[in-house]
Amino acid sequence: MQVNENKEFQPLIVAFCCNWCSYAGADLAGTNRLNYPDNIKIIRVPCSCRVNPMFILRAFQRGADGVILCGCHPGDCHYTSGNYFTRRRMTLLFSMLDFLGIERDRTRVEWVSAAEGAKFAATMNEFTEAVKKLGPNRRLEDLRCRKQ
Amino acid sequence: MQRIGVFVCHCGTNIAATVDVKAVAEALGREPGVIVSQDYQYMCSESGQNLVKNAIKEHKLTGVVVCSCSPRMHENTFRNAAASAGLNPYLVEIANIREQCSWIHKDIASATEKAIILGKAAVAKVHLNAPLTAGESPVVKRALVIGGGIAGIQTALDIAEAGFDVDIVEKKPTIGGKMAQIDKTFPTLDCAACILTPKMVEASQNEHITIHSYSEVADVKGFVGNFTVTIKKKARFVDETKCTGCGLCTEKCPMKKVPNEFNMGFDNRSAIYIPFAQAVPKVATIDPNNCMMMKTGKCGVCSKVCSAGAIDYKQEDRLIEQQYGAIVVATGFEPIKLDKYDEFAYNQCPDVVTSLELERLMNAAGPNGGTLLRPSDKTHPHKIVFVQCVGSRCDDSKGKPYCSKICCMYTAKHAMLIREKYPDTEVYVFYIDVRTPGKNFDEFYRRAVEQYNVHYIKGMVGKVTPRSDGKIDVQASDLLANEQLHIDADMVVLAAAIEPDKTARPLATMLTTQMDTNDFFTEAHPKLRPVESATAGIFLSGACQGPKDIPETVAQASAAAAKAIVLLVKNSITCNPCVAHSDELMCNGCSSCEKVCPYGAITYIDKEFKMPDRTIAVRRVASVNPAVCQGCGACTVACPSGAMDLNGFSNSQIIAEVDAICK
Amino acid sequence: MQEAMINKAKQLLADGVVDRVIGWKRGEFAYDITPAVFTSAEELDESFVYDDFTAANVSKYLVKESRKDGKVLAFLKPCDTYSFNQLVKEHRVVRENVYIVGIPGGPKLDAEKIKAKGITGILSVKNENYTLKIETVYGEESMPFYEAVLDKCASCKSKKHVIYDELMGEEGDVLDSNRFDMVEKLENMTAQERYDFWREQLSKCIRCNACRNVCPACTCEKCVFDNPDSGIENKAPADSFEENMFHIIRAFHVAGRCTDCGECSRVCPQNIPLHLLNRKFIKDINAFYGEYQAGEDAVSRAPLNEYKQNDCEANIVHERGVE
Amino acid sequence: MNKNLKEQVLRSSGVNVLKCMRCGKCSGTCPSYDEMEYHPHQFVYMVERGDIETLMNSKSIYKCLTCFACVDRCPRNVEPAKVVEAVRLAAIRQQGNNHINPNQIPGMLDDDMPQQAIVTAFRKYIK
Repeated sequence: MQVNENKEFQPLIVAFCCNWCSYAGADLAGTNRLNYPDNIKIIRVPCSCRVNPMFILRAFQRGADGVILCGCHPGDCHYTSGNYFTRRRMTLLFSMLDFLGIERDRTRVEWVSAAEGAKFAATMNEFTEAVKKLGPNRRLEDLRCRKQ
Repeated sequence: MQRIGVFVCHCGTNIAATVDVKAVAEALGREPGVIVSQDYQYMCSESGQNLVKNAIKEHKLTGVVVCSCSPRMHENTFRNAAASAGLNPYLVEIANIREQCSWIHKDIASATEKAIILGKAAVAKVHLNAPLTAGESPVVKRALVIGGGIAGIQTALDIAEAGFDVDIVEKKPTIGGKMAQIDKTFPTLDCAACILTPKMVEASQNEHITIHSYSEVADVKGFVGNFTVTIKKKARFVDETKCTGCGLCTEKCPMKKVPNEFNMGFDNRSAIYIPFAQAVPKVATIDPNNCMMMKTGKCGVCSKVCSAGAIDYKQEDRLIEQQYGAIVVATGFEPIKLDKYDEFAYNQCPDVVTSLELERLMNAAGPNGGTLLRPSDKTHPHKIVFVQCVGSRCDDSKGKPYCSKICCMYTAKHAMLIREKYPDTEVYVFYIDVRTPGKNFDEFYRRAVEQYNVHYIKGMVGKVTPRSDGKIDVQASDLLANEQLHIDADMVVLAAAIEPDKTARPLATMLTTQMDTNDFFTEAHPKLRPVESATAGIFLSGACQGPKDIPETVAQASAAAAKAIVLLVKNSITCNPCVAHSDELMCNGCSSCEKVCPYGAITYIDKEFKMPDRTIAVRRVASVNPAVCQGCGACTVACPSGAMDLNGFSNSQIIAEVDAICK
Repeated sequence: MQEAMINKAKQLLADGVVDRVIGWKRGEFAYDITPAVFTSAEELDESFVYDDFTAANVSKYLVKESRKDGKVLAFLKPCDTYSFNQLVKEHRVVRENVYIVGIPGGPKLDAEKIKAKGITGILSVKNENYTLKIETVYGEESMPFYEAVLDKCASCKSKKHVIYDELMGEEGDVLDSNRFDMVEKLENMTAQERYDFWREQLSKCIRCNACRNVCPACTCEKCVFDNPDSGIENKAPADSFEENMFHIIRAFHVAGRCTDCGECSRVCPQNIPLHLLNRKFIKDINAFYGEYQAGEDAVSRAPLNEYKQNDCEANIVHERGVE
Repeated sequence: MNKNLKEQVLRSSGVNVLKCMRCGKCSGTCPSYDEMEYHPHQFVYMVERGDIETLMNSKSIYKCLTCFACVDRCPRNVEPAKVVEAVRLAAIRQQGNNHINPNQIPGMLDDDMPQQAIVTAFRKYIK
């Protein structure tokens, strides 16, 4: 995304949502007409544990400025334990990205249930603001993918 | 070459008011591989679906993208439409431009731009979609019921009545469970034995039911429709097929000082015993820990008196293996141990008893032949104090956080029965709340108060002190009178909390089913699937799922039976095709995927591979059972080599979506 | 030690206990010691080497060797036994086909550190009372022994063998090492400083794949970076992203499985401290999920294949340390 | 109702009075029950309602033996004794003096007094 002097920086954010809770939560936000920025683009996955760190890096490579991963609340996973594995994997991955000096606010995990449309919208608003503050992703981008 | 059709829905004005649907259709029409791109008022309508179907036929489409509402709403609609037009249903993708676009954005330009991006992601994904076929797996027409209490018996009877074979596995020598120990049942006060024992007999005589008493489940393998269960038949040292249940051995057995579990230890039984008169199967069992013959090799009286020649001191535990299509868990409950409640003096004073013990003390078949006597001195108690919620509703380490649900009612029952039979006995009930939500339950409780003059006192007993004169000092608060009471009681009855049977947790591990922190089995959905576990083919019956009274248990038992029958009537079950699969050439056989699979769907086989140098190498590789896999994808990330992938949500598909979104 | 090991190997070969021996032999230079397989007493006498430069961990070679017919003798240093045990856990080696003789470990020497002192043309070294006597083509030189020790040995975590059939020499203990000091130092830098540090380091990467090829945890039949279908196939880094990605993914793939043997950094021709990435994961795992040492046993679950209901949330990363 | 006082009591006691399920077991178990105008369960409830001043002005706060029977037996882990203690502290802080003077204590001792009461008495003075 481009920073334009007279136009506010608009980050590109990829949101991975599990089919059973968070994707349904996003649907509920829609049903209730709860606004959140169009910067958010949702990718549906069966469970948050389907999200490979590779996908997150790929998103950053291709120009995403933030990646958020949403799943069922711990204990509520449709597949019983998927989000527990997600939690460990993402904790370690985010810690590693932080260790490499990548801004920690570019990544996030949130638990959003199918009933939490309001939380989904609020989370997305908040996350978009946080990423906006950071500006464009420069530390983990692939120069060849930078948009002109 | 892909031939993809894009269909953009207006959803009336739901989408069209905020998203320029024409522009979306036009933009997506320019995407590679898209040969037709249309918009329509209502895609999900009959004519909308026909539009899709006709386009599939006319343009020989290889993939369909519908830009419409959430896939959770109409994915199946469009998949079915595609299937009816001859396109594999899994070649359909939905771009959610309503819930996740038009409904949340106001600006037409940016909403349209986003809708196009979402559409492009779906097009990119559908390029990589593979036709999937739902597999089928056969169903073994036999059910296993674990637990032979009223829940297990009812479930087994119902399944048998539908014409399927059922096996009951019961760890005790007889079926009947806790209900067999109960005297009367609320709210009708009919005798438990009178309504239970006919069912026990019915179960034993039903040609479809096999009872494995004194047996345990040792191992469970397999999956819905095809479980292989190993049952351990514990040695009872009596040949079940020969024993007639005459009981002569139990009379002649010289070892008669064994505490009788059935009567809660209030009297004794012999080392060879039949738990109670109506036991099913009515077969004697030798308790090897107390049998002289087993311990010292000297005795053999039972063997001598048994005319059927059924005694076999050399009998050993036996393992039998059986296939089942469905498993119903009915492991029931136990009252909690009260060791941690010193204030109630349960371990100190024999006249402080639990409610289940009181059942036996009052039972006509109990130790006192139905006369209520104090266990300590066998005198008639004139003042009895009941304490509610002992260990229930606790937030501490001693008790359970839940309400045990049945105590309010059985205490009212006990109080009423005592007042009925012994009008000279005063009965006090200390309660926190009286919870009677059930048909005729509150009326029952009110009868105890109004008709039988049971003293219900709102407050809790703080301390129970046995006195040297044989009385028991009960110190309690009366919250409504705002005073502290001291009652000289003759007996104290504690309504101990109930907890799941100790065998439940190891069983849950074997069955790969979920449990909550209290060890109750978790239902697949608390409202809509209350008798199924989250693991397909495993159903829940009775108190193993949560505290329940008899009517509720029976209702759930029949519901679980119905669910099991629904499964058993099928010859085969259709599996979700969106399952994981492993690329054997890349698999390391490292077991990471197996460790994270919640369903035990992954096993390993040693497979021969022809190597480039023409040698043959044997490698351990993962193999996914598509009937068991539910498609979560946990294994795909655990796999370091990327050998494991998920149908419908493959690595390349998700990456294509990421790329399309980030373009 | 070398003599005793050759005798042990000869005897086991003669007794028919093993058919082959995996050990080391000398390359072109004195300090150039590489793993090698020996099948006869003559070969052993001729070229079997075990000296202060013998640092290479042979356990990874057993992935292939243990699948061949017959039994192979492997001499494993304490750190190597952890790697081997981890491979046993992951079913990557056939335990029955390996006869393990545990041998005392390092500290081993780093030829680069000797060269850095301006000492070249090394012919042989001798440790005399912790002074290193170095014979070179230009004459004898000396330097303090500990200044020439490999980094991975300087922060040795254990002198204990976790798996073996037979031990030579004394058994040691698990040590209190200072191995996380550098990770901690980096953690306490600002994000910009960390970024600059790693950019400087990782930009040196020439993707020779030495780290991957030597790593006993990297034994995939096919590496995702070599697989065109994986979505991240990458032969050589074109820019900073690809330099980062390779090392992040590689470290993540071995997270919870890396025994911290330090081979990756030892073999890196560009001297990138790659082991710090692995140690970061180990340190985090220890802090978040309890102490865990990969390879310590062959049964426990790897931390990433396990969970607790009350595990910390991912935002713990946001809450601690330096922004 | 004095909101600040309630907050002070809640904070200094560390007790969540909303956990109380009103079973009265604390009062059922209390050995000082008859001495007290307000009983342990009432302390919990009145603090919940914010009626702290009434409690502070009652002698009840000095009748609690701090024997912790209520704390031990409360099924909900509410810890009523800590509430009593907190109210008493609030009273002392406000008045700036003690219920009795430490010098008076030796004269008040008698053989029947439980040791616990003596220890407790000392706990009730600011150092």
